[in-house]
Amino acid sequence: MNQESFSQIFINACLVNNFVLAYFLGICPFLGVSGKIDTAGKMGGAVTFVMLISSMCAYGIHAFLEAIDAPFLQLISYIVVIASTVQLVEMFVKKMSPALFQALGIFLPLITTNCAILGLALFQTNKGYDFFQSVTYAFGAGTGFTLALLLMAGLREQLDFAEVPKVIRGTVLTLVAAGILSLAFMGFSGLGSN
Amino acid sequence: MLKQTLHISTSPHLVKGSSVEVIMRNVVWAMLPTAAFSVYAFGWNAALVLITSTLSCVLTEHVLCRLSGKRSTVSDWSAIITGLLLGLTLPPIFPLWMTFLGGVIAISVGKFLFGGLGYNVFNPALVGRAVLQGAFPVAITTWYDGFAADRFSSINSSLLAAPFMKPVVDGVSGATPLSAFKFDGVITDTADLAFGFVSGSAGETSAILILLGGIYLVTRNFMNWRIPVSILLTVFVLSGIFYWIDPSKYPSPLFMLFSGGLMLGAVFMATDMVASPITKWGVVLYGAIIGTFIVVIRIWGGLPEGVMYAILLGNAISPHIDRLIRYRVYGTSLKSS
Amino acid sequence: MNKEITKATTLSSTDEFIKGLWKENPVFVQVLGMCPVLAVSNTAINALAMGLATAFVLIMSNSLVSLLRNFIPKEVRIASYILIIATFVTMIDYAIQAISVELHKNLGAFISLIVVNCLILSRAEAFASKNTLGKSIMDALGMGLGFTLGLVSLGLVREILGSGAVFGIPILPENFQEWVIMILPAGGFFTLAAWLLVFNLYKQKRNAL
Amino acid sequence: MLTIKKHTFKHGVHPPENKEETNRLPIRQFSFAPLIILPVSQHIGKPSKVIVREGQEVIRGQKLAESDGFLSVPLHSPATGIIRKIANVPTLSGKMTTGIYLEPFPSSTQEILEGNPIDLETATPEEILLGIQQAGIVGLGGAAFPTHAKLKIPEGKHCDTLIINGIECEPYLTTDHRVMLEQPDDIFMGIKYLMKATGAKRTIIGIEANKKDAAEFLAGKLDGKDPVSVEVVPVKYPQGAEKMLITAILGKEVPSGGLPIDVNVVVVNVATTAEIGRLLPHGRGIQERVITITGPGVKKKGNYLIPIGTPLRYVLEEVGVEESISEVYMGGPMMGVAVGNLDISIVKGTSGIVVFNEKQVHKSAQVYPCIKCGACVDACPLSLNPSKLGILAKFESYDKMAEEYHLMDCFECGSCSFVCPSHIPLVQYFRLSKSIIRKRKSA
Amino acid sequence: MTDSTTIAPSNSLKMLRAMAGIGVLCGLLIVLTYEGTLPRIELLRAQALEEAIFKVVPGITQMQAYTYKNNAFVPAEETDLDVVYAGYDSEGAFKGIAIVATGQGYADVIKIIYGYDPEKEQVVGFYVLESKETPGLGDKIEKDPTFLENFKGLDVTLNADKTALKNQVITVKKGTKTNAWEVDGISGATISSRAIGEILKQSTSEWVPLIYQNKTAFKSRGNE
Ligand SMILES: Cc1cc2nc3c(=O)[nH]c(=O)nc-3n(C[C@H](O)[C@H](O)[C@H](O)COP(=O)(O)O)c2cc1C
Ligand SMILES: Cc1cc2nc3c(=O)[nH]c(=O)nc-3n(C[C@H](O)[C@H](O)[C@H](O)COP(=O)(O)O)c2cc1C
Ligand SMILES: Cc1cc2nc3c(=O)[nH]c(=O)nc-3n(C[C@H](O)[C@H](O)[C@H](O)COP(=O)(O)O)c2cc1C
Ligand SMILES: Cc1cc2nc3c(=O)[nH]c(=O)nc-3n(C[C@H](O)[C@H](O)[C@H](O)CO)c2cc1C
Ligand code: SF4
Ligand code: SF4
Ligand code: SF4
Ligand code: SF4
Ligand code: FES
Repeated sequence: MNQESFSQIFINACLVNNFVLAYFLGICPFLGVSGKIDTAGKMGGAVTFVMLISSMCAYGIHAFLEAIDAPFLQLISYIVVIASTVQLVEMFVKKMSPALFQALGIFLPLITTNCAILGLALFQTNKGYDFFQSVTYAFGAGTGFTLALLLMAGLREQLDFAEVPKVIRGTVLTLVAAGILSLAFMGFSGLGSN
Repeated sequence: MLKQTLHISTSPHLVKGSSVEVIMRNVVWAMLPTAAFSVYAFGWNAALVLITSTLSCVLTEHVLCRLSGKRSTVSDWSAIITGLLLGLTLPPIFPLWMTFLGGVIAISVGKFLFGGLGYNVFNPALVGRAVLQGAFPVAITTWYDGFAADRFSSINSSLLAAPFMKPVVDGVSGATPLSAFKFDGVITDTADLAFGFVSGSAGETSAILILLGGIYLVTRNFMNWRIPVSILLTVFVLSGIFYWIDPSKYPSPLFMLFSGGLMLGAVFMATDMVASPITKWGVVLYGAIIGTFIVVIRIWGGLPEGVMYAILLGNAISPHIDRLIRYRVYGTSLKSS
Repeated sequence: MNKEITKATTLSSTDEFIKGLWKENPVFVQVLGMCPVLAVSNTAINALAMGLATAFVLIMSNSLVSLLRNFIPKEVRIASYILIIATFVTMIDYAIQAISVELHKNLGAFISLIVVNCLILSRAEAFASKNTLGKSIMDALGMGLGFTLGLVSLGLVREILGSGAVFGIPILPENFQEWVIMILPAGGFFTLAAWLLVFNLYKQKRNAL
Repeated sequence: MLTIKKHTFKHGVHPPENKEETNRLPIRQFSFAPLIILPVSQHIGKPSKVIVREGQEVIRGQKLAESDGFLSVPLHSPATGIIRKIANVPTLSGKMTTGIYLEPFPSSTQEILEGNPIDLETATPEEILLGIQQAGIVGLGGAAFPTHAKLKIPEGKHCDTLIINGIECEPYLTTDHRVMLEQPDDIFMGIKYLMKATGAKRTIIGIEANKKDAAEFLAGKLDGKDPVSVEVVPVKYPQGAEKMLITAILGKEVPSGGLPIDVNVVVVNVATTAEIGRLLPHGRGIQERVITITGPGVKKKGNYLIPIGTPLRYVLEEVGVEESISEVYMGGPMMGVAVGNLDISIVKGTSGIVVFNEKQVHKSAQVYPCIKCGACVDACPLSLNPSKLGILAKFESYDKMAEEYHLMDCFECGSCSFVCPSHIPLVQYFRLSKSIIRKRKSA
Repeated sequence: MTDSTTIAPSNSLKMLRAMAGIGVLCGLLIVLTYEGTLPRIELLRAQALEEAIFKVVPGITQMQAYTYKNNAFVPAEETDLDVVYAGYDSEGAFKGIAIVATGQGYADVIKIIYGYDPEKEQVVGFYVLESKETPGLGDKIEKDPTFLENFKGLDVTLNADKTALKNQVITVKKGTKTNAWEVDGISGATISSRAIGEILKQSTSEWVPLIYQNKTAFKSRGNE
């Protein structure tokens, strides 16, 4: 059993071991959907939501697979369940807020193939978190993801109006800013250790 | 007869008189006492580090401008500030090749890539230092006691490490007040901190001289006083609350104020207007956020000092602050703007 | 991001192979599947292992998808692809564990995360589901090797500067000062940025000619 | 009643005032130029329609051009003389317009022709407005907007306060200052006409603290029963802008995109008011105006009563200028327009002429990128974000400027450019952007 | 992941067939691989664990896992989680216990194993199982010889009534170690070396009194 407290799990997942900036998970949406603050916030919200749901599902599946002693089905069942969850969320969003659906565009379905979600499920299993720890972990990871996305979007909105040499514009500049952001997040190291 | 050729310019035809170059030059003047004290305290070592970092920044700026076919912008003095500040944040026996590399990174990655003067979203000097700290964490936490007897007669071997090679440190390395506190629970005397009789980065030791430089800039209206005041006040109040709760566990607010890079950071680095918010209330919030990060990192974090990280995070948050805190446009209601 | 790279398939098999290495390189040109690229490229050996594992999954899934392409109804194709990919990933995961526990530990969760590497899904969707077995294998080989090439290029730079070694063998003088940052996350971002910059400069130069 | 205020509007700037050299010099009459050139477009709105022929002899005060519609005013002859030519003439904006060349008779008496006097007691508001239009009066505060049009209260609105603008916040200019000291009776007469025309119940004369003498002088003339008061506000640019003045005096804000009447106020410049008070009882038309001629390049600085249409070149030769003059502005140095061609004429909207020589113009021309110092943000009286607007303008993001950053509210006061340490020509960017946006809208 | 367009019944049969087919195929492939690799993976894992245990309890050649149940140490079943490993030399004599412990380091969780000798009342060996500490800095906890020297004989003597440690393990600044229960830190990796001290402190105060009180349980392999 894992002894970490909720606040420790949250701080570690959100700041110290930020999924994007320290674990390199969810880089694709991080590079792809961080152009505008509004979309970034919505994407972050969507990812956090999916993370919470899939974390709960993963906890259930893991318990079930333990019971029937079939660990080799872990990966395949995680991905199937996450894919269906996202599908449901997508349908829900489409119905409830067409505007939001429009804004997230192709990215909602892509959350399925976002390694941050799957990574979360795998990590929580590896770390042996119980149900509430898992949910805290998911919430922390989602918040951290949203935070990274929002910070990046703020910087990029500003950089849209900078005299950046053409060869650097776009992905290169985003990666450099991400690198510096990742350095800045190193300041949080050790925060979650007491 | 009247002259026929008249200049045509657009209104307003008056300007206030200060210019970017004047501001930048004055910031350099304001930093000189701090730089001079660091040479006094750490000898030729600090002098070499400061000269190298400044030269490397200026050189990089010049070369990059030339390479990209632009007019060289070194004459606006901003590269000199970046260089001096970088040097001031490094340990006084930091290997010169690393110092040089730091300058190159500060200007090329921290400034040029983002579009040069005015467009950098992070403080260039701190980008340089953050990369150095990430790359060479041992060298950048190898301190040196000030006022060594031989500081004007010999140069530390660490400084002269061959490029790309590990430095060999000679002599004892001193602990900074913050690492002494964090790792050994030792509190340094506040007067020593204020006057700079402690070990630390080249320019962070004398809080008083840094403050004087800041006061000069504020009176000449070259600096936004709200930023340092907001940072220092936040640090003081927050750490004061903890100290009041449990003085045996938490450091005193005065110790917090005068130790480490807080003064240098609050006065000269967080105030870099390029990477800070633009409105009066925006900078107050920015300062409060930086101050909070500093206290959190120092008290609960793994690292003894967090000023650099706090300011970089503050830089990253500034676009959001500018989005959130805007003035209400005249004649509009708050909601409609 | 999921760029459709469906060309009129008049290319020969060799061309299918070559394009993945260079013109449509998944890392440098398409910028796909960046998470593993950044996460496991801190040493060349990790990068190589990850690249080969990905290539294996890519080849196997492309083959199977191509074989079954007429059997899978359109509506469930993505679901089927994911099932197929997950299967091969599980297989390679166990295979690596059986080879070396140490290596498996270094690659961490990223082996499992090959499942969500969009490179694989996008090849299945954009290529294998429309092409013959032979061509699909060539395409997968090219993309897989191109991906490995990209990973190893990053891994080499990061390992040389970060540890003074290549594939674990020290090549620089004893007292070389390692640049720890290269092994840290920030180093991954910076190195990828630098490689992309090199590519952009190269493209710019070629276009200028 | 004299009120001294401590508070004023938010932000704004303090340029050096430089008014001491002319503010004690009484208004002096200027002689006629050998040839007077009168453009027909001296106001905002439709140009006046010429009603004289070449070769025709005209009398001082006679109408030379008729108003052409509601937003238009007539043009009167400033002198008795002969029409030499009707041809295109250059104007300040660089565009050409129709102009009347008038050669004054040097020997004639230059008596003024009387028209239909408007009797304050009996005239209806409509008659007063018509009288103002027929007198050719436009805003002398600088905008040259036909005053009668402004005074016409739109349906459903009403005016309760009339503010007389005696602020004169532009550095160097002392026109309104001298008018207040020398033409108090005209001003009070004008106020009476204006109050009747607008239905306002009270009048406040707003004056900046650097003209206390004028404020005390005017307040001293009040008998305490008049619904008129004088308020002194702290010195700050651009207090003279009507929105700022309303905020400084009444604490109200004119809504974005709105007019003063939306907060039940009408603002009229003191010189305009004096002109109304002087001309309407006689039914005359406007023939001359007070202009401050000053600046380091001028030898005989002063406040002059100059006939409309006097060529600028003649004016400068009369007062004498230094060899090294470099820039000449019509208006003050903050909002005035630099003159490229000395062959233009004095028009009704000319409030001052400022001449700088090379030394003053030597404002280090180096433009740096915006360093986000925020000086402009804290200077803009409308609380816009000139820094952001400037960057957006550079990247031609006009829609964003208008929609998110209220560009169209900017009244081009120049405070932002004045303080900018990077010397970015912000106002110039904004003027250009506004015109592009307007063009796009109308297209 | 189906398109939301309505699907004709005959079509859905085809879909079902396809999915079922693929499912069976995939299941088969996975199970086959799993069964095929399992023995070797378990062997490798066991070897790795054994190696680690042999490293931290010097001189042993055999081991036995125990778990603490109902106030006594009993040989552990496969499913037991909290286990310690007793080590025996070639003659079967009990030499010490290997204990796994974890805690937060500088970068992430550090997992270590250490050996405890109840006779000497000392920690006698130490090995890092998992750590993401910074290479060249934090990873000195695995490599630095002077640091590892600490654990050749770290004092964990119990107090008089044998219920708790006399002195808790603590990391001190490099070069200032004066007592046998102190860990001499690593300069430049103070945080990581302190984390090790902290992990040891937690784990020893939990396990050492228990093991010491029950040390007879380990005397012979598997409580025979
Ligand atoms: C194009 C234009 C239209 C105007 N329309 C009106 C109007 O309808 N009613 C009115 O009272 N004032 C009107 N004004 C006058 C303004 O209220 C104001 O007096 C004039 O713009 C000069 O003010 P300023 O010098 O502060 O800019 C108008 C001004 C302009 C330039
Ligand atoms: C920036 C700015 C400054 C102004 N300053 C003055 C001023 O000092 N005095 C003045 O009478 N009008 C000034 N105006 C014009 C006034 O806004 C307003 O149009 C005028 O007082 C109306 O009177 P008028 O129509 O009789 O000219 C200024 C306008 C602007 C935009
Ligand atoms: C990039 C980077 C990585 C670091 N990694 C570690 C680490 O793995 N372990 C550690 O104890 N400290 C690490 N540190 C922390 C510093 O080296 C810290 O200042 C040091 O542990 C303080 O110890 P000292 O007082 O003995 O120098 C790291 C710092 C940086 C900037
Ligand atoms: C008060 C003040 C503080 C400054 N601080 C920094 C700094 O910390 N780092 C830096 O690189 N430049 C600093 N500058 C200089 C300048 O803003 C910097 O070169 C720009 O960030 C480059 O675009 C400062 C300038 C001023 C006026
Ligand atoms: S499709 Fe998915 S995996 Fe591929 S680049 Fe986009 S987000 Fe990344
Ligand atoms: S015309 Fe110019 S000087 Fe005169 S009041 Fe208006 S802005 Fe001020
Ligand atoms: S010119 Fe426009 S933007 Fe600039 S200060 Fe004046 S009103 Fe504000
Ligand atoms: S005053 Fe100039 S430099 Fe300062 S923020 Fe405004 S535009 Fe930028
Ligand atoms: S999000 Fe695309 S590989 Fe991680």
